Amino acid sequence: MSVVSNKPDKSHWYFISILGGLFITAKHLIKNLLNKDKMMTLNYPEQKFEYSPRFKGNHVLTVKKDGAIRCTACMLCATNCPAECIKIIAAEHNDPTVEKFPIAYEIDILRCVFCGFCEEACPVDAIRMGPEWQTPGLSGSAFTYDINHLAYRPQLKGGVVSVVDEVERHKSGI
Amino acid sequence: MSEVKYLTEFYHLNEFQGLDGYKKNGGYKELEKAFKMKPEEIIDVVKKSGLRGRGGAGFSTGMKWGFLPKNNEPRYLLCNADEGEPGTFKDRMMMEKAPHQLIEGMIISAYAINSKKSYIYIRGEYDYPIACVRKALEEAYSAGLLGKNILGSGFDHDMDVYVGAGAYICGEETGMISSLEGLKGQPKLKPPFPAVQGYLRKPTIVNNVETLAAVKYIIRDGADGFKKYGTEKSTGTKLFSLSGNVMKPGNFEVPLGYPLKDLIFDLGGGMKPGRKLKAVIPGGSSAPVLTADEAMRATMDYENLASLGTMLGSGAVIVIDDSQCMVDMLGTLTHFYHHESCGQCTPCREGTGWLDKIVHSILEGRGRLQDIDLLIKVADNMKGRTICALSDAAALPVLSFVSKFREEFEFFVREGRSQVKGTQYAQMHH
Amino acid sequence: MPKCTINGVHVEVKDGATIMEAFYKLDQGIAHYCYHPGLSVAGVCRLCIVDIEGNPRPQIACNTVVTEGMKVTNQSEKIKDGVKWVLDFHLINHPLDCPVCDQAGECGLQEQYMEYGKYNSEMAEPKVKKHKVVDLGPTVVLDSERCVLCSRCVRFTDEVSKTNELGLFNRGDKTEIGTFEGQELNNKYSLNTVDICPVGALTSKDFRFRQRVWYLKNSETVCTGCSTGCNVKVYYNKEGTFRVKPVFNEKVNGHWMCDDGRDIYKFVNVEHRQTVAHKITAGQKSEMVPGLAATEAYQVIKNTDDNNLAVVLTGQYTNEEYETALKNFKTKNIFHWKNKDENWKDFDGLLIRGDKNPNSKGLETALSKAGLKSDWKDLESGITSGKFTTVIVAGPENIKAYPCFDDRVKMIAKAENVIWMTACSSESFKAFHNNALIIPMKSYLEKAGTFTNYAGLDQSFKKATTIVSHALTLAEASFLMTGQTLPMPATAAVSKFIDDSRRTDQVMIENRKKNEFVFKRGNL
Amino acid sequence: MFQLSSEGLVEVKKELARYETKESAIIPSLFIAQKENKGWVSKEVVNYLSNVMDIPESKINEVFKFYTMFNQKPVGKYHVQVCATISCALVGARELSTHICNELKTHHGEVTEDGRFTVSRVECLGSCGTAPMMQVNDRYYENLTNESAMNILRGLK
Repeated sequence: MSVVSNKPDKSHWYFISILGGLFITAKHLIKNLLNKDKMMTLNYPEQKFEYSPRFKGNHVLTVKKDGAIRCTACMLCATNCPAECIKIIAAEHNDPTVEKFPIAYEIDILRCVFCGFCEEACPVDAIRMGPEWQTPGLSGSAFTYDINHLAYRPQLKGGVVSVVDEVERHKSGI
Repeated sequence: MSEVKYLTEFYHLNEFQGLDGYKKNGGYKELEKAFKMKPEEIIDVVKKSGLRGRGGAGFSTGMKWGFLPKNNEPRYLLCNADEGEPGTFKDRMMMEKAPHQLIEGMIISAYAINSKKSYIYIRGEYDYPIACVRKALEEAYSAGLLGKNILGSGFDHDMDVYVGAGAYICGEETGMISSLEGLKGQPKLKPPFPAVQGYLRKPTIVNNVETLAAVKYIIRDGADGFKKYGTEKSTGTKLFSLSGNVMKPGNFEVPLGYPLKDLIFDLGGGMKPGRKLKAVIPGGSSAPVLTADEAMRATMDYENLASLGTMLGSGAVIVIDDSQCMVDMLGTLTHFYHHESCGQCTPCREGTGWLDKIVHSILEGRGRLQDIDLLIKVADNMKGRTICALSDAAALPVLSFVSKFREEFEFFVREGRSQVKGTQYAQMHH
Repeated sequence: MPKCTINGVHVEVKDGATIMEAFYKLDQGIAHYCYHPGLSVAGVCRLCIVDIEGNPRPQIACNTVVTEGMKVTNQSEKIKDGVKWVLDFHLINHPLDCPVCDQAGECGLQEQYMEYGKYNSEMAEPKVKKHKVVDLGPTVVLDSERCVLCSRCVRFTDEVSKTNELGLFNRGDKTEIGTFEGQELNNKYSLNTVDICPVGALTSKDFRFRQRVWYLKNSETVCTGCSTGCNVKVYYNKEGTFRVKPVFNEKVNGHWMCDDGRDIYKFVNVEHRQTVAHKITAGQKSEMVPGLAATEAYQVIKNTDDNNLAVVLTGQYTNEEYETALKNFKTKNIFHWKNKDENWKDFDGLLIRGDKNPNSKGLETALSKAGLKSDWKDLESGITSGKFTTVIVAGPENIKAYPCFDDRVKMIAKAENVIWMTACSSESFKAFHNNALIIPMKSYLEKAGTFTNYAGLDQSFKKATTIVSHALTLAEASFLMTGQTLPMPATAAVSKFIDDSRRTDQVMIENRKKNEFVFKRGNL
Repeated sequence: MFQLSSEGLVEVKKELARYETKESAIIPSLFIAQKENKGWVSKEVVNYLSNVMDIPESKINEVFKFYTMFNQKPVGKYHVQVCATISCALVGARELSTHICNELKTHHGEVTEDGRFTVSRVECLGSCGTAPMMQVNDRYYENLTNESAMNILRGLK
């Protein structure tokens, strides 16, 4: 085994590059010291970046005006889901105008690829993808979101009301 | 030209209603005459006379009888007295004034087609006509004109009245058969036609009151005597029920081929003072409407009206004057067909409701301009798609009203009020 | 035998056959809701319109008799436009609640819409409101708004079940299907109305909302509910089996099956199954793998004289299994256990028979072929007298059909050694106090074989799915219990009526292929 | 529980024997029963007729709900039916029915407070030549004006 030593003469001039790097660092240091507002970094996790409301993060199940879950358990999201991470168990509702509703709705968020197909497939605006995404957990089970978490987690402040109004829809006969 | 009293010759006599009075004025003579003929001869004479069904379709009666299978199966004769076509009230008068005329015609017809049992299906609302016919039947039975061995001819025949319960569709022959069988009065699939498989799946002939009554006169005068009246293809006289905005509405018997103009302005006494003729529905509400110009040209026979794109139907002439809003009138018609659709075939069940809703949304000021074209499209696609003709009957008035009075519809859509009356629908009659 | 041309293809049909039957014979697509080959012709949906050469008006195929030389087409633009409009008439008052409708995925309206429709409806008026979620009886739920009033269900109760519960009430667009107030749709064949309903108006209470149909695979098999042996399709996926529907077989069941037969799938699901073998020694229970249990059984059987060994068979196993078992067990003491002796020969006139086993005839034939004849009383006396020290039982899968089950288990449990083979677990097995082995068996969906029905008709079926993977068939168990090794393959897989070319676990995607959205997704 | 009077029962039996099929007697029997049940057909009536006639309830119910002359709701002592189809509408039948409603202080299809009248607008009654007209129970009253119609109604006991 032979080692080829390659020491061109130019490699001795590395000191200039180091100085150049130090200069950029110093420039940003001074800039940040003088103008704290335009600083690029955040003190995560004390400080958090506000994402646009259109960011497709964790799922939200919307609710009707009366606070009940909008979802009709049609399973189109589960059918469309490429990661097969949605599990729904449907049941008969007492109110014949609602007819079908989910008694269990689970999303395995670790399998989710955040493609947004579930949102697109939903015919009744029952599932949306919200701006949250930093949702750490300590055990595997913490990442299987159940129906209560999806619809009524504290961050949602009582749930996101869907604009599609059931009563109006029924009035107009749709 | 004035009225021709052929069938209605003695209708002004009160005694004509009873058996004695009827016999005095030549009643039941033709029955005796018919019994001396062979059944085939009678069918032949009726065929030659060119008598066409007076109920609406105008199908040759003799030909209909000829469709009966040549076997000994029991067969039935049904008299269609379920007069439901809006504008028609001629059968009611015939049953009230001369029930025996109908019964005689029916016995002759039954003899011709060798039927042992016949029913007169009368609509349930006709309380008085039912009573008249029932009484006449009793008289006929006690005089030996019905029952076993009628007038010593060896021909047995039983006749009964069946009372309907309020359904326009039972005026359709297969609907009537269903109703008589104790089912909903929903028309049956054709084929098999009633002449082959009708009431209880036995051969059945269904004829209108006026048709059956006319048979008596064909026997009396022979085919040529009957053909004396009318045109070449539309023979005989016909009762026309004149109603709507005329001075003297009522039933008028005139020969076929009679000008519509004369019917309205001579016999009907013309329009109310200060009013002009706007439109005429010449053959019951199912017939396409004629404008005043067309009505002036029309003669009341099957061929001429067909050439004008409408039909003679049951002979109900509904006269509409220039104070009427055509959108409103179409609304009453679509409501009628929506109410009377039996609900069997999809295009009719859903289509009649749809038409009604569109017309009423126009009337209530919610109409859109494309709704007018939609009316035509929907009506067009209801035509000829169903078991019976009710779907066509609902579609034809819509097509003719919209195409002939389109500007009224467009005005209504644009302004939300009637062009003629100038008011909104809600203010028109509430 | 008139000949006619359907869309350019020549076909010869029976005298008096309708155009619809010619379409059926050629397997050509034609839209229809009210026509059903097992019912009378109503001719009300008006979807099956066809053009007949020389006839200016389109005619309905279901009521037009084929005449010699008739040229029929349903592919012309005129007809397609006509069908589109009739379909629109069906849809204008339809609630379009496909998301909550159980029929979605196998709905006639959806299929025809994809075929002829794909337009925006011009209906802008309020729809007709009718009753929703009407409880018709113990088995069926009605949604009148979805109903297209094809009257199939009404004709079914009139003509087939002859119970006349259903009727079409009111008229015009207010017409509704229903029972008379206070009456129930409650007959032994009521769920057939759900099958023949082309839309989601009638749904089965049992299946309602449990699965979307596109998650289910299906496989044809034979119903094990009674000795009629109806041909059925079971619908299943990895979560279990969910429903059973009849398959047309002119010789056996026609188009129908009974409601009891539709419940048969239930015992197959894992929650009712014996999943592991149990060994009970002096009241102590231990679990083991089925194969091991069978070899343990061999140790017992080896030490028993053939005279002291009794084998009890029920008519719930296949002919192939009986053959192998009778070959392997050398004893002459083989007993036939019937579900109920007294109404063994019952028949309700349509399908249901008193013999609640699919293969009693097959067992009888196998026993008489082997020259065996035995009386049940001998077994009882043999056990009480202590003659039979070891009893092997191939118990029923469908325990519900055996009202005597509990008593018989208690009776047999008196024997010194019991080897009980069963597909389903039961509370009755607590009766075992002496030495006993309970060996899990495969259910009828998990094996191939042949059943012989009451009339002696052999019907073969294929394996549909696997639920308890390590369970044994009777043939496999009999090999292991007699100290032999398993030959491969264990059971014959000859199929007589199921298309051999199709894999049993293949997903049926014919309908989904038509769905263009599936393809469009690839382009996103 | 609804029960027919003995005469009514005899009549129903007579109708049953009168026609070729038992079912044909459904309409006549419903008429008889409706008359005895204060002008309308209730669930009990259908039930009773089904037992008497030995025809499934659904068959009788189908017929009963199909025809308009059988009332599905209780009606007043006098059922005033005003025809509002085209010929009558042309000469003001709808105005007449509204007038009658206003005078009787009721609405279409409802029973008046004293239980005497029910006013309804119906489809063609076959009296187009003598329009406007109304049918009170079985009887036709024709060529009406607002005043003559009210006089007739007031004259009813």
